[in-house]
Amino acid sequence: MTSVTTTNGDAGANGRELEPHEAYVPGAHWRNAHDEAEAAKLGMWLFLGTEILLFSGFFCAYAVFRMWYPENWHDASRYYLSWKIGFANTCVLLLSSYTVVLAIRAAQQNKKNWILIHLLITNLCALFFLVVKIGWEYIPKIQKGELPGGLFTYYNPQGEFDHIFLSIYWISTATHGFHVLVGIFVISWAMWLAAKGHYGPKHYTSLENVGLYWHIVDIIWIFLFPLLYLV
Amino acid sequence: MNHEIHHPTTIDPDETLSLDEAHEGGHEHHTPLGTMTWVFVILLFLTALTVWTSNIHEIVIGHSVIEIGPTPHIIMAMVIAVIKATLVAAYFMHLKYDKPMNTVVVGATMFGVLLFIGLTLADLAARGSIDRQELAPIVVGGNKHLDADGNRVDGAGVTQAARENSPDAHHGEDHGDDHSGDDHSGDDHSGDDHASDDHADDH
Amino acid sequence: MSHHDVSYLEPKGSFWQTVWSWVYTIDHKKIGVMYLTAVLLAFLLGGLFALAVRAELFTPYQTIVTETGETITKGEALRFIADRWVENGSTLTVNNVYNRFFTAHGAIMVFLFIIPAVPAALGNFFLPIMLGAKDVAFPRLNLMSWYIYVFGSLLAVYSLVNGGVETGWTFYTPYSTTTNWGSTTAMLLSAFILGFSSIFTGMNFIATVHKLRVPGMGWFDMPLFVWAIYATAIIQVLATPVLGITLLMLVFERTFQIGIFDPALGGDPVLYQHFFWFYSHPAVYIMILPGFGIASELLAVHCHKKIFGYRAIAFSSIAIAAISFIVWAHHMFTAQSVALNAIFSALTFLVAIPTAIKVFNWIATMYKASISINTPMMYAMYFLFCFTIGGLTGPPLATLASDIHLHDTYFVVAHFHYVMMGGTVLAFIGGLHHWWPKMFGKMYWEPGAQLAGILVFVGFNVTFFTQFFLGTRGMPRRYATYIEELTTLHQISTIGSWILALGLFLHLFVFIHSLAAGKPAPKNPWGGLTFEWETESPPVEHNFPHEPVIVHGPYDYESVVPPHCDPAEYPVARPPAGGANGTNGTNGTNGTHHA
Amino acid sequence: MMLLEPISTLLATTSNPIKRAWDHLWFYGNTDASNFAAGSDAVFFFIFWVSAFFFVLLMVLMVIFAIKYRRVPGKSAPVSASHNTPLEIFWSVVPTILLAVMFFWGLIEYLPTRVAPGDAEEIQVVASQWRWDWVYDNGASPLNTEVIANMESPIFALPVNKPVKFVLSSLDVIHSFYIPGFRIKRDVMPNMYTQLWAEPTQVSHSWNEDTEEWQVVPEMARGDFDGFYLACTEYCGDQHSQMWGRVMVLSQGDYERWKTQQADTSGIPLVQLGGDLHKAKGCVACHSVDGSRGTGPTWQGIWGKTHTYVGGGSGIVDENYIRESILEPAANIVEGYPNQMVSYQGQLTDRELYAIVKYIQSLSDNAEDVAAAEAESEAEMAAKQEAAESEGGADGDAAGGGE
Repeated sequence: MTSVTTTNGDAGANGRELEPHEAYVPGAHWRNAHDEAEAAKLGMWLFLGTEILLFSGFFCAYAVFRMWYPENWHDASRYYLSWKIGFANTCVLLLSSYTVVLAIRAAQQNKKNWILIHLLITNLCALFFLVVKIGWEYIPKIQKGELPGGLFTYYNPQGEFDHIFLSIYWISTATHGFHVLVGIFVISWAMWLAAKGHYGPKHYTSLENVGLYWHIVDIIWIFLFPLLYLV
Repeated sequence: MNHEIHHPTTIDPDETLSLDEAHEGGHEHHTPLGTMTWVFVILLFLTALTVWTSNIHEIVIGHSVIEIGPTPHIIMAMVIAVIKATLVAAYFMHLKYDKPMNTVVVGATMFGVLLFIGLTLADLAARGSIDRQELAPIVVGGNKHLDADGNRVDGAGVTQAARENSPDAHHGEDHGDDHSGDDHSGDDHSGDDHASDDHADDH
Repeated sequence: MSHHDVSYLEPKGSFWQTVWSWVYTIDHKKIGVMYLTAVLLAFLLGGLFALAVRAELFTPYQTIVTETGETITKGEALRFIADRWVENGSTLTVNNVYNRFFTAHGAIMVFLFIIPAVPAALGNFFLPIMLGAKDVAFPRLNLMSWYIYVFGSLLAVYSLVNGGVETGWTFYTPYSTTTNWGSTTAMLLSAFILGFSSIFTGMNFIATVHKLRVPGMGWFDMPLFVWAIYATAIIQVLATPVLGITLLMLVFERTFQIGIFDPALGGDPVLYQHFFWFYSHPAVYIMILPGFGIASELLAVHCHKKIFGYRAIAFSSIAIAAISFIVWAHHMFTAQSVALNAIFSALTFLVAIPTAIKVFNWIATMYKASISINTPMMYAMYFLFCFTIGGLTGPPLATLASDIHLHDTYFVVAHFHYVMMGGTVLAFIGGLHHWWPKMFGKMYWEPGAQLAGILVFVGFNVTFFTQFFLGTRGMPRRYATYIEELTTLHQISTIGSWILALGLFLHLFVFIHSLAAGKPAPKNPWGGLTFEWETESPPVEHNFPHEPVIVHGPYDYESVVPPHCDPAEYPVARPPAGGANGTNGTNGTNGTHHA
Repeated sequence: MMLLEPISTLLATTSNPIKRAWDHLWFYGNTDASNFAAGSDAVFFFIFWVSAFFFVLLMVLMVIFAIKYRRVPGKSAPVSASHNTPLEIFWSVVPTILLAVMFFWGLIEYLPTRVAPGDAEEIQVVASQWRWDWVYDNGASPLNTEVIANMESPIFALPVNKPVKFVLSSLDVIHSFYIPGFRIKRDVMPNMYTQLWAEPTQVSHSWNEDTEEWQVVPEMARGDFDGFYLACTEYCGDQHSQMWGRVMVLSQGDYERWKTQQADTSGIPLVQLGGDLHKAKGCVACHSVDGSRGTGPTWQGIWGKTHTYVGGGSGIVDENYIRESILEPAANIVEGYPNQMVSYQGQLTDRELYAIVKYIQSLSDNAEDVAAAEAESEAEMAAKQEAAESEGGADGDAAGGGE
C-alpha cells in the first residue's frame, strides 16, 4: 500500500500527526477512495470466483469417480481418513474465519491492538490446521504408503480404486493446504500493516480483502470436509 | 424522428459513479458483533450436525429399519455444506451488505461450476447407454505411464495391487518397487479383469 | 506535474533511466506496448513453425529406388532438422520433428499470441482511454500480469529449446501422460502460468469497466470495443481457472501418477477432454470477441456512420460469452455419449445466432455510409469476408451427421484458421493500423500497408480455403504425410502460406519504417469520436491533459464533428439545434470540456 | 502389391479438363459407398448451399456498399436509421429457423449410426501405436498389405450390403477409426469399448481368377479417389500420419473366400510369413528392414548383434531376445530407443512368432548366419508345419482377444 506521509488539510486543524490510515489518499487514477475500495473488493471477488472454479476441478473429478464407484469411495473414505481430525480442523478454520471478522470490526472501531490480536488468533488457527494436517495425516500416510495413484503401495486396499480416492484426497487437500499457507503469509502482511497503523475506520480495504481470501479458504474446506471425511 | 444530441444520462443505478458519494469514505457498514457471533455458533452446530448425520446408517421406526445408502448421505452433507457456505459468504464475507455486483460475480461463478460438473457428469453417466459391450476387458498390455523418473513403464504396481485386492492377497513392503512390469509377463487376456470398462457397463 | 503534457514515450533522463521507466512502469500504455512487442515476437515464432509445417506438407513421403540401387525417401523437408536433432542418444525421425513443430505452432499461437494479443496489447492501451480513465483499476496487478506473461513465455521457450512438446496443444491423455519425448511438463506449467496472466488481465478490465468510466458514461455510452473486451474478460475470469486446474492435474499425473486421467491407473481420458474443453472452448471466444470489438470500431470510424444496431452488437457479445460456456463438448462428438452429443449439438447452434446478428449489423453499417478506403477499412472488409466464411463453416461442424465425417480433418483446421486468423488476426492487424498513429504518434506508409494487406488476404485464402477441400476429402489433422492424391491441394496451400508470410513481413517493414521515418500523426487522423481521438498522439502520461467529459455517444457521426477535425472536411448531416452542447466548435477541443 | 491404380493416371484418362479440375477440387462425389454416406452428404450440402447463399449475398452487398458509398471529403453520410427493429428481428429469426433445420436433420441422420442392427457381423478392431488389427469372426486377421502414403498398410475386407459392426478398443492411447468413404468415425479408447457400424453399398474389389489377385472393379475408376481406406484421426504420436489400412468391399462370395484365405496361414513358408507379419502387424511402422532409423531398431543385420540395454546390461539378439521383445517389450530396451512398443502377448501364435524370428535371421548380412538360418529354417519349417496342422484352429484362438 502506498505509504503517505503528507498531512492533508483537515489534519492540520487537529494539530497532530495523522495515522497512515487517516492520511490515506487513493491512487492517482481514482476519483475518490470509495471507488477505489469498491473496485478492490470487486477485483477480489473476481479472484475468489477463479479460486472456486479452480477447486471445482477437484470436485468434478471427485463427483465422477464417486458416481462410478460409490461403495469403494465410501469404504476408502471411512478407512483412510478419521472424521475426528477433519472435524477438529473444520472447527479451527471456522473459528479463524470468525476472528477475521472481528479483526475487521476492530478496524472499523479503530482498535489497533484488537486487529492484531484477532489476526494473531487467525494465524495460530491456520498453523494449527497445517500442523494437524501434516503431522497427523500426511506423514502417517506417507509412511504407510497411502499415496496417490501409481505411488499407492498400501498393503490392504479397500477396493479397486482406493488409489484414485487418495489421489483426489491428496491433490485437493494439498492445494487447499497451499492456500492456507499463502493465507498465513497474507495475514502476517496484514498484521504488519495493522501494526504500522494502516487500518482505521476509513481505510481497511486490504484487510477486508485478506479476510475475503481467508473466508474462501474456509468455504472450500467446508465442502472438502464432508466429501472426503464423511460420505 | 426528432433528433437530439445524445445526452449520456443512462446511469446504471447499481453502478453509479456519481460524485455525491465521493466524500462518504470507503465503507459504510459496520460489522454487527451479535449477528456474527450467532453465525459462528450456527456454523459450529451445522458442522456437528453433518458429522452426526453421516454416522447414521439406518433409521429404526417401530419395527421397520430403513437403511441409509451413500446417496442420501451425500445429499445431506452437501445441503449442510451449502448452507454453511452461504452463511459464511453472506455474513462473514459481507455479501449481504455489499453492492449486488459482488453477488452477481459469485452467482456467475457458481453457474459455471454447476455447468462444468453437471454436464461432465451427465456425459459420463450416459456413456454406457448405447455402447454397452458384453465383452472381455481390454488387454492393457500396452498401457503405460511414467514412473517417478519420467520413464515409461508398463501396467503399474497399483493396478496389480488393486486387481488382487482380496484380503489374503497381501503384497509385501517390496510392492513399491513393483513398477517395472516384471510381473506382467504371465498375464493373459482372460485373467485380466482390471480394465476399467466395467463402469461403462454398470453405471 | 509535467505528465499533463509529456508523451508517455518521452525518454526519462539517461538511457538506463528510460529502460527502468519501462521495466518498472505501471502505465497501462507502456505495458500495452510491451505486450504488443511480445505478442508480435510470439506471432513471428509461431508463424515460422507454421511455415516449416507447411513446407513439410509440400510433398508426401515417397520411397524411391535410385539408379545406383539405393533406396531413399523423398518429400521430407524437415529431414535436415531431424538428422541434426539428437535426443535420447539418437537422431529424431521426421515425424518427431513435424509433431513437435505443429505442437509448437499451436501452443505458441494459442497461449502466447492470440489470447493476449488483442486484450493485453490493444485492450490494455485503449480500454482505459476509451473510458476516459487515467489507468486501469489495478495498475500494479497489470504489471504483475505482464511479468507473469513474460515468465510463462520464457518457460514455453525453455520447453521448446529443451526438446519441445509433441502432444499437440490439446495435451490429450493418455498420450500426454505417457510420452517422455521433449519437455511436456515445462510446457504444461508454462500454459498454467500464462493462464494467471490472462485471469489477472481479465479481472483488471472488469473492475476498470465497472468503476473507472468517466462520470456520466453509462453502459450504452461505451464504445463497442470496450463491450467486446468486457465480454472477453468475463470469459477469461470464469474459464481460465479450469484450464489451470486441468493442467495442474496433468502435471500431477506426470509427476505423481495420480491416475485421474490415465486409463492405465483406472482414470478416464474423456474426463480430461471435458476438463480441457471447458476452458478451451470458451477460450475460442476469448480469441475472437476482441476481434469483433475491433471490427465494430474500424467499421464505424472508417464508414463515418453510426454503427447499425449498437445494442444488438453489445448484447450479442455478452450472449456469446454466456453461450460459450455451454458448448464445449462439441469437440468430442466422436468420443462421448449420444445424449450429450445431441444436447451439445443443439447448444452449439445457439452461438451462431448472435454471431449472425453481428455480421448483418456490420454490413448494414456500410449502407449509406461515407466509406474511407484505407488499410484499416480494407482490413475490416477482409475480416468480414474471412470471418463470414469461418462462421458459416461452423454449422457443418455443429451438425452431428456431417461432423462425424469432418471431425479432426482439415475442414476443422481450415474452419478455425478462418475464425482465428481470418477473424482475430486480420482484425488485430487492422486495429493495429487503425491505432498505430495514436500509439506511436507516427503515420505509416499507406500504399505499402495496402499492398501488404492484399498479399495477406490473398495468401491467407489460398492457404486455408484449399484446406476445406482437403478436409471434405478426408485428410486428417496433424499428419506429417498423406496420400499422393492430395498433393496438388497441399501444394497450393503451402504456396499460399508463402504469399501470406510475404505480406506479413511487408507489414512488419511498414511498421518499422513508420517508427523510423513516419510522418507525425495528427491527433485524429481518421475522424473518430471515441475518447482516444481527443487526446494527443501519442497520449500524454495520464492519457488526457484534462479529464474528458462525455457529451456525445461514441458513434454520433451524423451530429458531431470529430474532435480536432475540420468541419469542412467532416460536415455533419444533422447539426444540433442551438448547439448548446458546444460540440461543433472548430477550436480542436470538441467534445472535451475542461473539468 | 498395388491394388488401386494411382489416381494421377486415372485423372490423365479423363478427357474433359473442366471435369478433371472439378473432380480434383470438389468435395466427395462418392455418396453411395455406405448406407450413411448419402445422408451425411445431404446434410452437408444443405448447409453448404444455405451458407453459400448468405455468403454471396453479404459479400455482394459489402462490395456494392464499399463502392457506392465511398467517402467524398467534405460530404457527410446521409442520415439513415441506426437500427430497425423489424429488420433485426427478421434477420435473427430466419437464421434461427435454418439452424434448427440443420440441427434436427443432422440429429436424425446421426442417431442410426450409433445403434447397430442385431444381425450385423461383428469385427473386433484393435488399435495400437501405430497399427490397426481387425479380428474377424473366424479368427482371421489380415496378412496382406499395400503401400499407402509410403507405409505398408494392412488390407481389410468388408462384405457388400451387409451391416458390419466394429467393436473398437485401443492398447495404448486414444486413436480414432475413420473410413472417409463411409463417413464414419469413432474414437478408439484405451479404457472402454466403443462401437460403430456401417453397411458398405459399393463393391470395390473382386477376385481375378486368372492372376489370382484382388483387383479394383472397373466401376471404381471414376476419376476421383474413393475414400476406401482407414485412417487414424486422433493424434497418437510419432507415426500417427502413417496409421493406415486399405478397405476392400467385396461381394458376399468373394468376402468368404478372402476370410478363408486370411485365416489359413499354414501354407506360407516361415520367412515369407515373417515378412508378411512384419508389414501386416505394424512392425514396419517402427522397425525398418533396410537399415534406416525408426522408432525402434532396424531389423537389418540385427541378428547376432550385441545390444546395450537401457538401465545397464547387454545381450545378444537371438531367438529368446526376439521372443521376449515381442511379448514383453519393456523388459530390455536397446540403448537409445524409447520404451514405446505394446505387448503382442496373445496376438501371435507360436508359429507366427517363430516366423518373425526366421525373418529377422534372414535379414542378417552375415552370410554364415544367413546360410545357417536358411538350412535351419527348412527343417524347422517342416516340423512346425506338422505341429501347426495338428493344432488345428489354434491360430484363431490366439489372435483374437475377444474370447
